[in-house]
Amino acid sequence: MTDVVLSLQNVTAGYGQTHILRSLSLRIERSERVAVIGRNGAGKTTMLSTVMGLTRLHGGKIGLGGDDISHLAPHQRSMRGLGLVPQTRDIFPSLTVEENLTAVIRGNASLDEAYALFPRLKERRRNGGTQLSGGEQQMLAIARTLMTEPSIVMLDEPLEGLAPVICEQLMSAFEQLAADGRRTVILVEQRASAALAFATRAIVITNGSIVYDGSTDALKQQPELLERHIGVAQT
Amino acid sequence: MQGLEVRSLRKAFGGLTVAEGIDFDLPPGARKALIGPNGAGKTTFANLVTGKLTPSGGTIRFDGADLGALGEAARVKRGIAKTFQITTLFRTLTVRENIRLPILERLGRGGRLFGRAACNAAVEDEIEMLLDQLALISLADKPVHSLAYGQQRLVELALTLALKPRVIILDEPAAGVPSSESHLIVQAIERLPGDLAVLIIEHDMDLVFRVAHSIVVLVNGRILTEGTPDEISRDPRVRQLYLGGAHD
Amino acid sequence: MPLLLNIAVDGIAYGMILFMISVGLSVTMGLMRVINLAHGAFALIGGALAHAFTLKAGLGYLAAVPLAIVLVVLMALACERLLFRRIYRLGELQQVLATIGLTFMVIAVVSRLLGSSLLAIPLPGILQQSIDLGFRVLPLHRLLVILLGVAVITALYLAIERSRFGARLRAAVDNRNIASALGINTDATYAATFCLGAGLAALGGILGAELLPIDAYYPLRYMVLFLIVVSVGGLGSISGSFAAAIALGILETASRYLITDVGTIVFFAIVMALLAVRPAGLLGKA
Amino acid sequence: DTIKVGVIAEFSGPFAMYGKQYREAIEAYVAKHGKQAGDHTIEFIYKDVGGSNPDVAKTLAQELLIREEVDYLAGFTFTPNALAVAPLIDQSETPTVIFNAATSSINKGSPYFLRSSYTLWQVTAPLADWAYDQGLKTVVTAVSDYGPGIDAEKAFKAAFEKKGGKVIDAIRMPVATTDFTPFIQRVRGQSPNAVFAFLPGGPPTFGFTKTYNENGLAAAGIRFLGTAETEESNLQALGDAAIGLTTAFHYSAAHGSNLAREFNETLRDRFSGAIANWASVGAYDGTHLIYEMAKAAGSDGPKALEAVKALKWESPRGPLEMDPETRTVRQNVYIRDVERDKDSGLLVNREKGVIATVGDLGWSQ
Amino acid sequence: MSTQDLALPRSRLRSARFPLLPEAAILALAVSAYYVFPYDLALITRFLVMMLFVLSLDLVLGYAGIATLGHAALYGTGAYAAGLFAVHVSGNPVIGLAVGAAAGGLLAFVSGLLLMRAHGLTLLMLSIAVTLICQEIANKARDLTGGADGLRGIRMEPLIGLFKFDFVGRTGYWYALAVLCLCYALLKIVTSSPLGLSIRGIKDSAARMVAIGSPVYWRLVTVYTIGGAIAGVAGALAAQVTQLVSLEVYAFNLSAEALIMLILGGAGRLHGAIVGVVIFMTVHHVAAAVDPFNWLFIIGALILGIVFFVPAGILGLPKALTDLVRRNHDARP
Ligand SMILES: Nc1ncnc2c1ncn2[C@@H]1O[C@H](COP(=O)(O)OP(=O)(O)OP(=O)(O)O)[C@@H](O)[C@H]1O
Ligand SMILES: Nc1ncnc2c1ncn2[C@@H]1O[C@H](COP(=O)(O)OP(=O)(O)OP(=O)(O)O)[C@@H](O)[C@H]1O
Ligand SMILES: [Mg+2]
Ligand SMILES: [Mg+2]
Repeated sequence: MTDVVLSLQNVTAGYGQTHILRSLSLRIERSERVAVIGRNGAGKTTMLSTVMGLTRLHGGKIGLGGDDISHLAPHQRSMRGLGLVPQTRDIFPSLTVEENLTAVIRGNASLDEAYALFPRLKERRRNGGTQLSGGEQQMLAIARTLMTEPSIVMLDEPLEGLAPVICEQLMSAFEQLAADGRRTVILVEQRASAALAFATRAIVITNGSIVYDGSTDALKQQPELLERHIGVAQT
Repeated sequence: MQGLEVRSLRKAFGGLTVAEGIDFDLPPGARKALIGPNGAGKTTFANLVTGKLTPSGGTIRFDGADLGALGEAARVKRGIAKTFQITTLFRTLTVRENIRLPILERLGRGGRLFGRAACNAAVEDEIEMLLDQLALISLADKPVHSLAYGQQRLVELALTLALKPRVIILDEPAAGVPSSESHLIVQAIERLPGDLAVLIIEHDMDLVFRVAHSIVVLVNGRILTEGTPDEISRDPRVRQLYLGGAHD
Repeated sequence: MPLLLNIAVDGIAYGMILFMISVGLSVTMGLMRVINLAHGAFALIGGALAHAFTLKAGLGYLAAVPLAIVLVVLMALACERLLFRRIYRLGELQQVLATIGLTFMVIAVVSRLLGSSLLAIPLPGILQQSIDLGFRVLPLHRLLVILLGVAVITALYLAIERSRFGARLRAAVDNRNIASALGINTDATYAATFCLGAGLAALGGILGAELLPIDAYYPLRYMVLFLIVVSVGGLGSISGSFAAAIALGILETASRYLITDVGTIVFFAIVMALLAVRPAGLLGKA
Repeated sequence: DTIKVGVIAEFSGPFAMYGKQYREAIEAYVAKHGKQAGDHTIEFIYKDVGGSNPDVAKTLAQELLIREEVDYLAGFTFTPNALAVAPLIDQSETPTVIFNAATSSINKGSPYFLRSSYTLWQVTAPLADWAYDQGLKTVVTAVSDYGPGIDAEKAFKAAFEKKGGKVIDAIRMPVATTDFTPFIQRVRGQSPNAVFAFLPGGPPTFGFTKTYNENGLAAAGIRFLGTAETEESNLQALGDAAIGLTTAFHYSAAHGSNLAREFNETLRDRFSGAIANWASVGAYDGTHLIYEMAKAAGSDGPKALEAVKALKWESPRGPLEMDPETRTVRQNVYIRDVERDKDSGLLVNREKGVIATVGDLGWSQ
Repeated sequence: MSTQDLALPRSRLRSARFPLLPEAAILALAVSAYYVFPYDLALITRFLVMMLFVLSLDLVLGYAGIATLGHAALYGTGAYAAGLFAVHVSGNPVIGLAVGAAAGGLLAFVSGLLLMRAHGLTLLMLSIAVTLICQEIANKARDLTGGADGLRGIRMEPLIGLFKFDFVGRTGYWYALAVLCLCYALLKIVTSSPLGLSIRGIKDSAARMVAIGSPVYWRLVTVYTIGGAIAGVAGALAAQVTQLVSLEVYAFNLSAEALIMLILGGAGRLHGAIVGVVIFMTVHHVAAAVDPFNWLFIIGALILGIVFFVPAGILGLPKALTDLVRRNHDARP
């Protein structure tokens, strides 16, 4: 018996009347490191926001640790341990950096953790949320989600806009989080190289469907597959 | 010297200084990149050049003329344009209409009261060309708000290219664009007229190394160093502050 | 000198009444960012209930007023669940329309039930008296409004601008989806804040009734007045509304004392100038 | 045959009270005198203008005249509404009875206007005379800064100063005033014998009288003089603050005649909660005029006008007489004080004096 | 705030095939109204005037996104200008209209210089303040405007020397319809012109418009001035047809009702303004005639219903219906 923490069963979802995800099924186990890759507009963001409850579910079921959460509101899902770092960052503009963190903080999380991960944020903590630089906003978005102590962290292109050295630090921080079994990490990333270096399992989405689900290493061995689905050959 | 000349530029937000003594040249035909840690002041620098922010000190000249007194729109008319780090588009208009706007504006027709906006063959041809370049044809008649983020990034670039500027500042043009499509951006940049000055701000080093002939490193509002991609990637200070272990 | 003193005393007293009648709007519109033109409707319901309780049911003022406010809060809760929950998500213009529509319906119901003439809320004997300030008299009722106004602003400042609830509310207003994804129960936060706004509207309507008497058309008649206070104060800032109310109270009073003839024009010209210089209002966040 | 009367009034909006009162008064009249006027059956058609909306008033008049083919028009609370129909009634020769609008010059707009209410000069000038005779020698006027208010100010000042009194200050209060304290303080500072006030009904009157009271003007010996401020439909809402206010007006619901009592009773019997005030009596007497015109001339406008131009009759407000020149009724003006009635516990305008038959003193201004 | 998906590819196609279909239909209805309701010409003329007014608001608010609650200032100023012109200078209606347009445009230009720097609530407030100041000036200038009694003495000469303004309102009706058509055509041209596109751009993102070198502020002032001129024409038309101007032309209600009508029909498309006026005023007229005491309730309920069920305005109804049908269709497994 494996320890499935998140499962999607025939999930169909989209905006308004259009379906973006088509009957998508997926099971993710505890402390897995999963990379989700796919072309622009493939539906990666839509998948994460459907899991979080932000996109309308047209059909199918979403399970979290054995419970059906398909009909729960986003904040209830968050309370059960789901955490999302949105692609568009969505810093709360009328809150300062520190308020962005304290407004959502719960459990044993502390500001110090966030500031240890991103010292830059500490320097800027009295700034308004939108007075930050692009990269600082990205840091804040990540730190903010960590303040909710999620057991499953879903990161939507978290490396975007971050300096390479920070990316490295971040990835190793996430590796640690997953390694000690506290977190399951789902990473959506455009830079296939970075994503595949981090993850143990890869999922490739094309046109709202999963076309590859397996180990990262196997995918790395098959450049023609990568070429076909995301149009880039690993070099 | 012609082109963009920045001398001892300074900017402070309250007590926080984000630009200090910046001297910077961008002659016609230059392909420069501006890199640096998060919060170093890169976007701020771009905003000072485009006139979105007013400097606390120093001068910015373009082709010998001081830009100090000019507003944002006036600088665009002189030929200085930038893309937005955080996508800023006309969300309810279609992709085509989005691109039509800057072209009309560039031709000085934007304020015309008579004649249909969509009926000028030359303008429409130009739109078609841009759409084609950025592989946006199939999305041309969709309202922009229904596009995926990465697609919006391409439209973002298209809007600025449509202005046919003489100096173009690209603020993280590839952010959110998958590596599979970043070649579109590289190609678009390569296809720009040779006398156009390009300044690219980007954290994707692959892209930077492919496009830039010279790289300026900004740290804490000051220029740390400037050099060819080779020199920069070997510079130990840059590696420690910015690049980290990759890009050996 | 007595003139200046008069202006100060009357200006502050009037400003405090302005604050009390518009603070509820400052909560719903300023903090929640709903263009809530139905603010006056809740004030009207509060006033109409207080009127009915005191004059028709014979309750005392001190019993009738809290009862009326509680009823308004309950009504607001129902209204929030049924209507406003959907109104928040609409565009600004649709919000204008929906809340005006609601206001129309409230007006129609009140004028059907209670007629379109003034709905008096008689004050208890003590509050009808005046106290002697030495150089002039001041109605006791205004003193009460001043004290309550100070209490309200202090409580709100602590509860909203300085507390975690306030931060969560502002986060929810900035981006509901994301706030919710981060574990903030936005529905409950909104409902609580909305009810607070409606309760304050009722309180302000009743207390302000000595100057702005309640009648069925109250919400439309004074809509502009409420809007002026909130916009001059700046959206999102309760202390801004407070400052604006006092400033406007003094400004209007001064113009009445000093330049009666062109007072209105000068008053609005100054409001315009102020908004031109500070488009986000006195203390507004841009 | 049937004679149709179009009534243009407010049945919705903040002034819906007026329409309701006109209608009740008309129905009370019909209840007493029947639907027949001579050989004719009178039929009323009501149209809602919703307030001071001249373009709507004109549209409604057009509709009434063309489609409904009415023979008489009536109603009109606001001056612009009446003025807007002047060209129409001229062309169609339709006698039009104004139930309320009180600007003297309306009747100059068309010879077909008749007014069953009053004019501002008619009640204000007698008040000034009376005040002087009471020994009030100095007065401050405080009026709302709009047409009627300024008319009232002029009328009071002219009459009062002619007598030898002195208006020591004339305050014009902006229409949008909500806090009257500054004006009341200004009055107080000048210690006149009395303050003459003119305010539109509803909130301003409420605010002004409250403030007058709270700031102790009465105690300081400054009397309140007014006209319509204490009218019956808002009187109870003013509360104790109204007690002791003195006004001069042509109608009080507490008028002592049998006709007045009967009028009150009819109204109260037919409509629960109905309050008789000057608008009701204006409509009641206006209906009488229409009946008399119909009786005498059917639908012949000019002839009808001729028939009533010097009509005299007894109304619930006292004796009335049409003035052929001004086409406004000549009537008694009463000086009243507000008191709490011992029997009913309600506030009433108790008549203290009469100034006999006054015509429209504003006509020649 | 949420943005409605206004542009439907399919309706775009349809209107491409028959570019002026809605307009032709509306015009046919307007002309037939003359024959169907011969006794209500005065009423229909008021509809037409209101349509013109709401159209001007559509340009300003629906297209350019200038949220104003002070549009009555422009209407009222046009009305007083045309009225005073008729009283003191000449009763020529066409010149009167031009005077109204000039006055409305001038006020819009002057006040626009300040207003167009603001947005959101501040803009709403400023626009209301302008109206209140105009109203107070008109009230104060009693000798000129007649104050609360209204400006009287407006007498119109026959239209182009031929058609007398008659008792029944026939001339008034055709006159108003012609003016409306002309202004509509003008607006049609303006909204599809480059300026029209750029104001839609400004509505979407003023920041980006600046960044493509557009003089946003002056564009807005231009559009506001055009809107003001048309609102001025509407006011002038009202003054000429009613032959009386009262202070109510500056009423807050007028601005608010125009806004309601516009959103009711669907802001951002010209025929939306027309449809909104027809619906609101018809409901108002009928409800007020049937049950004046409760008409406000009916209007309120109508507004709420529209906002909730067809947020894009009445013209969004077909889409809302098809969506509903499709959703039901979807629901079946
Ligand atoms: N709000 C929206 N309304 C309508 N369609 C949308 C919306 N957001 C996204 N889409 C559409 O859904 C599809 C999937 O979008 P999604 O954002 O999930 O892609 P993605 O894989 O995250 O792409 P990217 O790598 O660019 O972020 C796209 O075709 C896009 O056009
Ligand atoms: N309006 C502002 N007020 C105060 N501080 C600001 C403001 N705008 C930017 N800053 C600060 O100035 C610094 C420089 O910001 P800038 O956006 O220029 O960084 P950047 O180099 O572009 O970084 P990134 O690579 O993350 O985009 C940041 O630390 C930011 O917090
Ligand atoms: Mg995405
Ligand atoms: Mg940046």
